[in-house]
Amino acid sequence: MKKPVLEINHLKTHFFTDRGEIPAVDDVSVKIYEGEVLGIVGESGCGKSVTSLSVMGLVPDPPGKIVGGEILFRQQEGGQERSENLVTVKKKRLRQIRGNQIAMIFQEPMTSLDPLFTIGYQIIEAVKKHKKVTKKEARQIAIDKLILVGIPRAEEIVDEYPHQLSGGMRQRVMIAIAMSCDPEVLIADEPTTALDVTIQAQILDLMKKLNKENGTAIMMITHDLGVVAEMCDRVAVMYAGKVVEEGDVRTILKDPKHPYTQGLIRSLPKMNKREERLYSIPGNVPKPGSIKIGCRFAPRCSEAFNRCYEENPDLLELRDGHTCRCFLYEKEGDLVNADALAGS
Amino acid sequence: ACGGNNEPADADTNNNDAGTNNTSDKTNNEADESSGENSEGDYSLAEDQTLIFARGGDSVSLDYASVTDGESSRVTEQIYESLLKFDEDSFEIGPGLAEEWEVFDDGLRFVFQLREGVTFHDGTDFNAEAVKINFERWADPDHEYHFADEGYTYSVYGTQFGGFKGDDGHVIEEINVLGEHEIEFVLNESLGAFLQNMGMSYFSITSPAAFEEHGSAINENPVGTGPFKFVSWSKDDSIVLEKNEDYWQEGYPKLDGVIFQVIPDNSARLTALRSGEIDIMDGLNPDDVEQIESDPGLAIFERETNNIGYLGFNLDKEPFDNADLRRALNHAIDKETLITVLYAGLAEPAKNIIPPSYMGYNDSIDPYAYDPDLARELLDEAGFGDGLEFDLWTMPVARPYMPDPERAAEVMQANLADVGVTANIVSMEWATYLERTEQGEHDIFMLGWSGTNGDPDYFFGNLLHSDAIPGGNRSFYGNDEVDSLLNQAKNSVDEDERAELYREVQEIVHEDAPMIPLVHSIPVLAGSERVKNYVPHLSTSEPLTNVELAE
Amino acid sequence: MESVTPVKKQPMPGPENQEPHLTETESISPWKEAFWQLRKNKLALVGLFIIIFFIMIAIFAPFLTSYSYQTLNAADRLQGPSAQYWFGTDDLGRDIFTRIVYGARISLMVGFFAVTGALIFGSFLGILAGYFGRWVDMLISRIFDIMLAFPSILLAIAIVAILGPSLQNALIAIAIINVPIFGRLVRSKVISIRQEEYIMAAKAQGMKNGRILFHHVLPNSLAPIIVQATLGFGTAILEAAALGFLGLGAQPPTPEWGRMLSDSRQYIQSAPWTVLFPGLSIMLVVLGFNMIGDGLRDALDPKMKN
Amino acid sequence: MISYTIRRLLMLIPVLIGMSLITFSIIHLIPGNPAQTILGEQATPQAIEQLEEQLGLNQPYFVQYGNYMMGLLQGDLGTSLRTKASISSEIWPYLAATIELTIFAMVFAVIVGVNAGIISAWKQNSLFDYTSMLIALIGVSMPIFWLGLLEQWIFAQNLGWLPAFGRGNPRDPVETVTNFYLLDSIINGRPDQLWTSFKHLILPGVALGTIPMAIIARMTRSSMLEVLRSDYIRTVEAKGSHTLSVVYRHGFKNAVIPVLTVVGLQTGTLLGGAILTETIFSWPGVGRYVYEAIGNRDYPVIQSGIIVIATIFVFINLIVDLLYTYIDPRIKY
Amino acid sequence: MPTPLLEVKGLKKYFPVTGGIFSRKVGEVKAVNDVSFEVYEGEVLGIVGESGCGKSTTGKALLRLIEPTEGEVIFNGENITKLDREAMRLKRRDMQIIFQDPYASLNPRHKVEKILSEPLLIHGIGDKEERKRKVREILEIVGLPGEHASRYPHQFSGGQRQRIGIARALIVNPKLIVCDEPVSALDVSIQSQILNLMEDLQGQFGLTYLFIAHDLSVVKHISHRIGVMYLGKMAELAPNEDLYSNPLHPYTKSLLSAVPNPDPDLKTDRVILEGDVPSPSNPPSGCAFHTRCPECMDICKEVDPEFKEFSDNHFVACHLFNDK
Ligand SMILES: Nc1ncnc2c1ncn2[C@@H]1O[C@H](COP(=O)(O)OP(=O)(O)OP(=O)(O)O)[C@@H](O)[C@H]1O
Ligand SMILES: Nc1ncnc2c1ncn2[C@@H]1O[C@H](COP(=O)(O)OP(=O)(O)OP(=O)(O)O)[C@@H](O)[C@H]1O
Ligand SMILES: [Mg+2]
Ligand SMILES: [Mg+2]
Ligand code: NI
Repeated sequence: MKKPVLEINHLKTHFFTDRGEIPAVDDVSVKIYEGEVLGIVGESGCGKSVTSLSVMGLVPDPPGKIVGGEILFRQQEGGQERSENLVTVKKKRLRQIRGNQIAMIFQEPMTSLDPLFTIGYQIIEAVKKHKKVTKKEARQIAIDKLILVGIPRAEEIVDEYPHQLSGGMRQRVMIAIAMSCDPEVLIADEPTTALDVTIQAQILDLMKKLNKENGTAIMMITHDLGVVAEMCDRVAVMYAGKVVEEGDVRTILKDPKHPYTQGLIRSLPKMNKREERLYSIPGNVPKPGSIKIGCRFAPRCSEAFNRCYEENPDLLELRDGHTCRCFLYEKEGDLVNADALAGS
Repeated sequence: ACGGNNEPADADTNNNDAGTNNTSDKTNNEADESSGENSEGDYSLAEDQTLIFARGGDSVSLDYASVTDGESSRVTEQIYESLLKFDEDSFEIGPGLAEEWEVFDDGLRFVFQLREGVTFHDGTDFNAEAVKINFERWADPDHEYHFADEGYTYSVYGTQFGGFKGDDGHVIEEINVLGEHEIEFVLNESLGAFLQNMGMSYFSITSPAAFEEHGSAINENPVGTGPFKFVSWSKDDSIVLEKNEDYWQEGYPKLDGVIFQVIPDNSARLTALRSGEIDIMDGLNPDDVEQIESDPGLAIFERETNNIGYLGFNLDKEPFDNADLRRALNHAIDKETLITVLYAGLAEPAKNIIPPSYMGYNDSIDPYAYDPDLARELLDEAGFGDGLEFDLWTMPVARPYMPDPERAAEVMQANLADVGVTANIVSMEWATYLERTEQGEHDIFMLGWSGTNGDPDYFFGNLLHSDAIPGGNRSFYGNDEVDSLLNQAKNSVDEDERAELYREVQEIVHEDAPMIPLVHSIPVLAGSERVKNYVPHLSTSEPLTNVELAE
Repeated sequence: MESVTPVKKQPMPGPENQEPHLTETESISPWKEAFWQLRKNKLALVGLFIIIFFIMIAIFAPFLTSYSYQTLNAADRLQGPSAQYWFGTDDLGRDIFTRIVYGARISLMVGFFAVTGALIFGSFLGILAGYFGRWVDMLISRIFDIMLAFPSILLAIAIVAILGPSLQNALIAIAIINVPIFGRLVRSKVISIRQEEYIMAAKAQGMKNGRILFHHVLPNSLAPIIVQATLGFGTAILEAAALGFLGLGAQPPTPEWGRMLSDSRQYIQSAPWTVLFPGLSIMLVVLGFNMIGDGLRDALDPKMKN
Repeated sequence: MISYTIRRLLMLIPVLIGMSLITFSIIHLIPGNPAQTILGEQATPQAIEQLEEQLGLNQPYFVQYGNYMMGLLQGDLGTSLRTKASISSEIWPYLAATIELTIFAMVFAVIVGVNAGIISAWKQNSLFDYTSMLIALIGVSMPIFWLGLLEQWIFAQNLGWLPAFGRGNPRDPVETVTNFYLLDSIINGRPDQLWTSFKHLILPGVALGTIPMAIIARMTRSSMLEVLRSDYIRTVEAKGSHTLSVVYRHGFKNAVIPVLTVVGLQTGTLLGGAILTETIFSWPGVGRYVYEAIGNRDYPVIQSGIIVIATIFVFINLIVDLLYTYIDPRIKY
Repeated sequence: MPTPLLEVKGLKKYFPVTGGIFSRKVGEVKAVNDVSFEVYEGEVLGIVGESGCGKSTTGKALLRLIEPTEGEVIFNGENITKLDREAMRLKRRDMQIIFQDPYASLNPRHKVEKILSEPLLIHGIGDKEERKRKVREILEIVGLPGEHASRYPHQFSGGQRQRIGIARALIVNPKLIVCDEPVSALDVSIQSQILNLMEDLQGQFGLTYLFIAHDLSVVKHISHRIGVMYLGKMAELAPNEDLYSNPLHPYTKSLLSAVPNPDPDLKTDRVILEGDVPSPSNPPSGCAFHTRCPECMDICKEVDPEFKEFSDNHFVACHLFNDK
């Protein structure tokens, strides 16, 4: 069995704003195994980005702060397995890991590149930070990476500025930057959301290729279930700062257990069949922190009962690797408390 | 004229010796005890004999005759000399570039014997031809050195000599060169003040060669015969002069150079003096006098008063045509307070419009005393018992006779309020002020007058003669009797007669009260104790020929 | 399946995008919202306090002091601060505290009228330029350019020279030099708000241009204008003080602070309090307005800079 | 870009014409008469009249304006009515004095302001942030003439550390070549004079630079805050780059444009607006030159002074605009 | 077939590109370049295409919110491009629009009450009381409590705001509503609510929609016919089922295949296009798509294909189908 490279246990990241404390990420636990693609889906504001930023140590502080949990990064070092908690590790060490072993790409290709520096400079900056190379070598690496992500005329593009490229090209450049040090984990925060479908297809294709060929583990954040189906091996579904369901991609998409996941999948318009009326989940997406007790989904849940409003359900393991946070499944006999397992 | 009294021959040497002595005495007497111990020669000279004279504003032009500001003549006095020269501490005239002079035909013809062996700074000789060229250039707008096209005018010439070539009142008929060093002026009408005028710094002599060379840029390239030579001028900053080694007065000047430094801010100037960055400063804030006197390193130099500051009524306007009212208001102004508050005591209360040292000053006049009760009573009698409101026009700039006019206005406003009169202070820009007061738009205005050649006519003729409307007579005072007395005095060459006439005028004017004479201010300068033999002249500027710097 | 193009969606929703935190029926206008925001800003509160303090002082001046601001007292010239004269006396023996208290009236009035004047004319021209565009815009914008290329203090001096020095004319001059500042702001706001989608929505409903301008464009440009006006108060007071310092503002014996400074600057050595207190007062009032202005900007218009 | 520059320069013409027209109208609206001021209160009406005629002041306005503009086209700024000096040659020392002072003030303002702003933004809500922003707030609220007076009082008069007036030691005047004293001292090989000139710059420079400093600090901070929140800064951080590189190299470079704009505008403002500082510190600068000319109704000086200042102002803005293209590759003209 | 409610003929919108300080025109963005289609009463016509292809511009130009450069828009038999301002203003009662961004399209300083009653006021519908009543009514219809009329837009969530936007379009009883990506800014679970609402309203009020979106599944769900746009031109226009089962244009094909499908069992072969969408300010010669077309022929580089009816009601602009 594959080993997890990144293990997030009971992560809590809160924002301390003048309107009170917002638990944007509230007790999230997920693992990413070597070479796999983990999808994290959820609607706007449910804490996907904050989770990924927590891993990178980039939560804007103030107002954000990791208030609990751990993020274990495991790597083989001379045959020895070494595990570091990124929450507590020194800033300097974090900077060594960041961009080198864990890299990240962001949602907005248009604004995520510094407009005042050439493409080449921005790749070389990452390379030189982590590798002892000469200027010329670094430049060569930059060109190689641009070729790797499928940019034509790479030799010329290195000296061009971001504004001279289209959105899709920029996202490729972002990936090139992320891949410049051959990281073990790549976190992609909605990398295609801002792109057109035809371009999205190109980028997804590229990422799959990188995953297959380089064995880079990818944490793929998205709210598009289609993308999940295309890309991911396993999926975690988030709702209002919590993971509500996790499992391998087929199980989640084909046989979701949590009422939210079910509703989400049912409410998508389908390409292959035309239904008269879409299913819809009533109500609005709550902001983290607005529901303090009980299941966060209870007010919108068609199957909610009293207990849902009073107690917080635990994450339960239903089957091998399939966990779900819902009281409906508590009665089933062979449940394991996944929360108890995680981090042990 | 008074020039005839002088014995030119021995005045030459006398002038220097006596002058030097007088100077040190005077300085010592007037400064406080700390310097009183010094007597002549009691000090050793400093190595650096460059004097820095700090002042509030820059010179306008170094072509002395074309400008009237004191800051210009302060500098040109060092570079240029005129035919005659005022005494160090009075308007008595003595020999200058002219060694001797004679008056003929009842004051219609003057012959000057010029000093020989004098050279201009450019090396050319000073001679009668040069004098002629200078006078003709001022008189004749078409003269090639008049530079009329460049905007030059010589207004003081026009004022002092009754106009320009071709004008009716122009008194200089012709100028004849009688020899290399002998020149004759022929007048068509006698002029009481002719010789006095010859001592004015406005009528100094410039090198004709310099006109040739610099043309209208003569204002920035002065070439004269004076004790100092021009070196450089950086505008609004400093003018640098150096010693004229070939000066005709042997052994003079004492200084190696003079720098006139502009420091507009009063307190900065004082700071600079304290720190020794400068040697003499002009425009001292009267309130600082006390401080300076108590500072052993510093000294105060008083300039004898030569001016009048007054509050004028507009006699053309109701209700100021009422002499009772004017007299009443005369009693309302507290000159003593004014002098303490604004002049720190360095002024004399005025009762006449000419300074007390002037010929013809009428000391027997009984001044309108400060008496608010009386003033109120008189106002009541004049029909203004219920109050009176008017605009009190105030000039916006400090003048020698009025260091802080707006403050003065505030004081007088308060005085007037005491007697139930409301005065609203109105201020406007200087240029506007002059223009509008000349046109008579004001109710009551504040202004003053400074003497230039020590002649009383310069005050009376300009301030009170009806011919000076519009012009200097901004009170619009017109009294036929006064007019005729003034005319008589102007043309007379008999000093006693003139004095008597002027005394009479003052009596009438006192009674008519067209203005409230306020003060004769005593301008003060501060300087370092090191400055020796510096005697400020009444006319606001003086050559620094005798000055030296002690260790 | 779907993919979203979040045109304006921020990756990190800030507090302004937060779910309403209020009871169901309450209605909160953006102004109220801004007011709450302002209340949390300590600096702004301090500023508000300062200004209210000075306003009170100005209103109740006669009750705060038993002296007159213009009566001379030659006997008590240049007295230092004491129980009798809190801030000392000036060279004419007048109580400086009294003069400062009365001077607050002048400064606040200057700020108020100058800003109002500049606001009215600037807004008018700015709206003309922004709304009509084309040559109107071209013409007005060029005039603004020219006025802004003038050194403003020289322009003010020249204007006062034309009109004659007085408080009223200084006020007019300050208003004039501030016209292009407001004008440009209004113009750019009108132009940018005209491009907002809700303006197009209003047009789509068949709204007339006039109504769009007055009901939609202007109310939405108000926030930055209010901010600028508040900051403009401070600037105007400073400019008035500068003119006063040059003797081009209020005429004596009006206790205008700038004028008090210039009148007493020569006593800075012997009587520093004569210079200290008027300057401090100017600084405090201006500081107050700037603090409020900053707070208002944060509350009303977080995107507006400087 | 060259064509842009040329077009910008061409644009200058209508602005300058507009400006000269406005100036011309304003100064002729000012009551009072140059002849009167030149001759003073003791002048006779005849003399004034005569002088007016000589100065051409009785010609119709448009003739006067036309004459002036004709001269201007030939590069002649006219002659001062008062001093009779050619303005073209007279104005340079004043201008140089002001430019030297302005540059000094701006260098001070930029160095202090920019760094204070950057650090404040970087350490947002820290003690440093609070204090420096409070100081900046006070800085923009301070009447600079008052600050100048206090400086002079404390540092020149009481402590005696720095000179209170002027540009140099009057006993040892700098031999002028360029009229920039710092530069001239170097050219003349006089380190002592360099030091003196520098000392003379400090007080007026600080007084003059305080407001721009405060504005720049505030601007830099707000601009930096925005930039530091941006996506690309997050990208740089995600690379593991060092904080200094993030803040200064990427952060400040991106934040610099609004700061540069402010620097340009402030430089322009200082050039013509330094009257009060120049007066307090006896600095023979162009602001005072024009101010006094207004008082004296020296029309050609006012006119030319304002046109020269405004031209420089416009040029500075042009330079700033051109600098943008150097900093930001997206900006193309 | 009934007569079309809306007929768009040769619609063009070129935006001038200005440059330099004299704001001279230095070029044009051909945002909409000769587009023609018809919308029938009670129909939903979907328009899809990638970002920047001119969908919104088409929608706004046909309402004359942006003045079209060229072309005719015939609404209800009347050529509205010829109407004067006032007449057009009154016409707007019948033609409304819903915007994409629910945050930007509501005036933040107005209460919902005012936002909704303003259209009534403008068109002189009802008195004050009646307008108030109508506002409550419409709020209930779009699924918001009537009391919310006294709130401000920022007090609502995105989905709720979009409901307000819909209510605003609906309140004057229009015949045609242009829906410019009304759901693309919304979360999935909210998106389905709004789509359902829009469908319900269409039935209830007999509305006609021009439904713009770039999400093919959404368009497919709601539309009767669908037009595919590429770079300012209509590439293909066909009835819903027809388009999805039998796409003709190579662009449509690749577009359909590029959409990731949430059903993991339905993995299809992708046609992944090369390159990016060219800029509309400098469109390629000939067929605009030829730079990326997998089936590009020589003629495509030179001749712009005509937009022609290929089979019954199925229009396409492609040389592959031109010979027929
Ligand atoms: N800088 C911040 N200040 C305050 N709250 C924040 C901040 N950033 C995020 N949050 C809070 O954290 C919650 C989660 O935000 P996050 O960005 O992780 O959502 P997301 O799932 O990535 O949404 P999206 O799909 O819109 O990107 C938000 O609802 C917001 O309330
Ligand atoms: N006001 C305008 N001025 C200049 N160009 C414009 C303007 N509005 C739109 N464009 C350009 O016209 C083209 C089409 O824009 P449009 O908004 O219609 O695209 P769209 O298909 O709606 O895209 P999206 O899916 O992003 O909304 C774009 O290239 C855009 O840059
Ligand atoms: Mg996110
Ligand atoms: Mg669009
Ligand atoms: Ni709220």
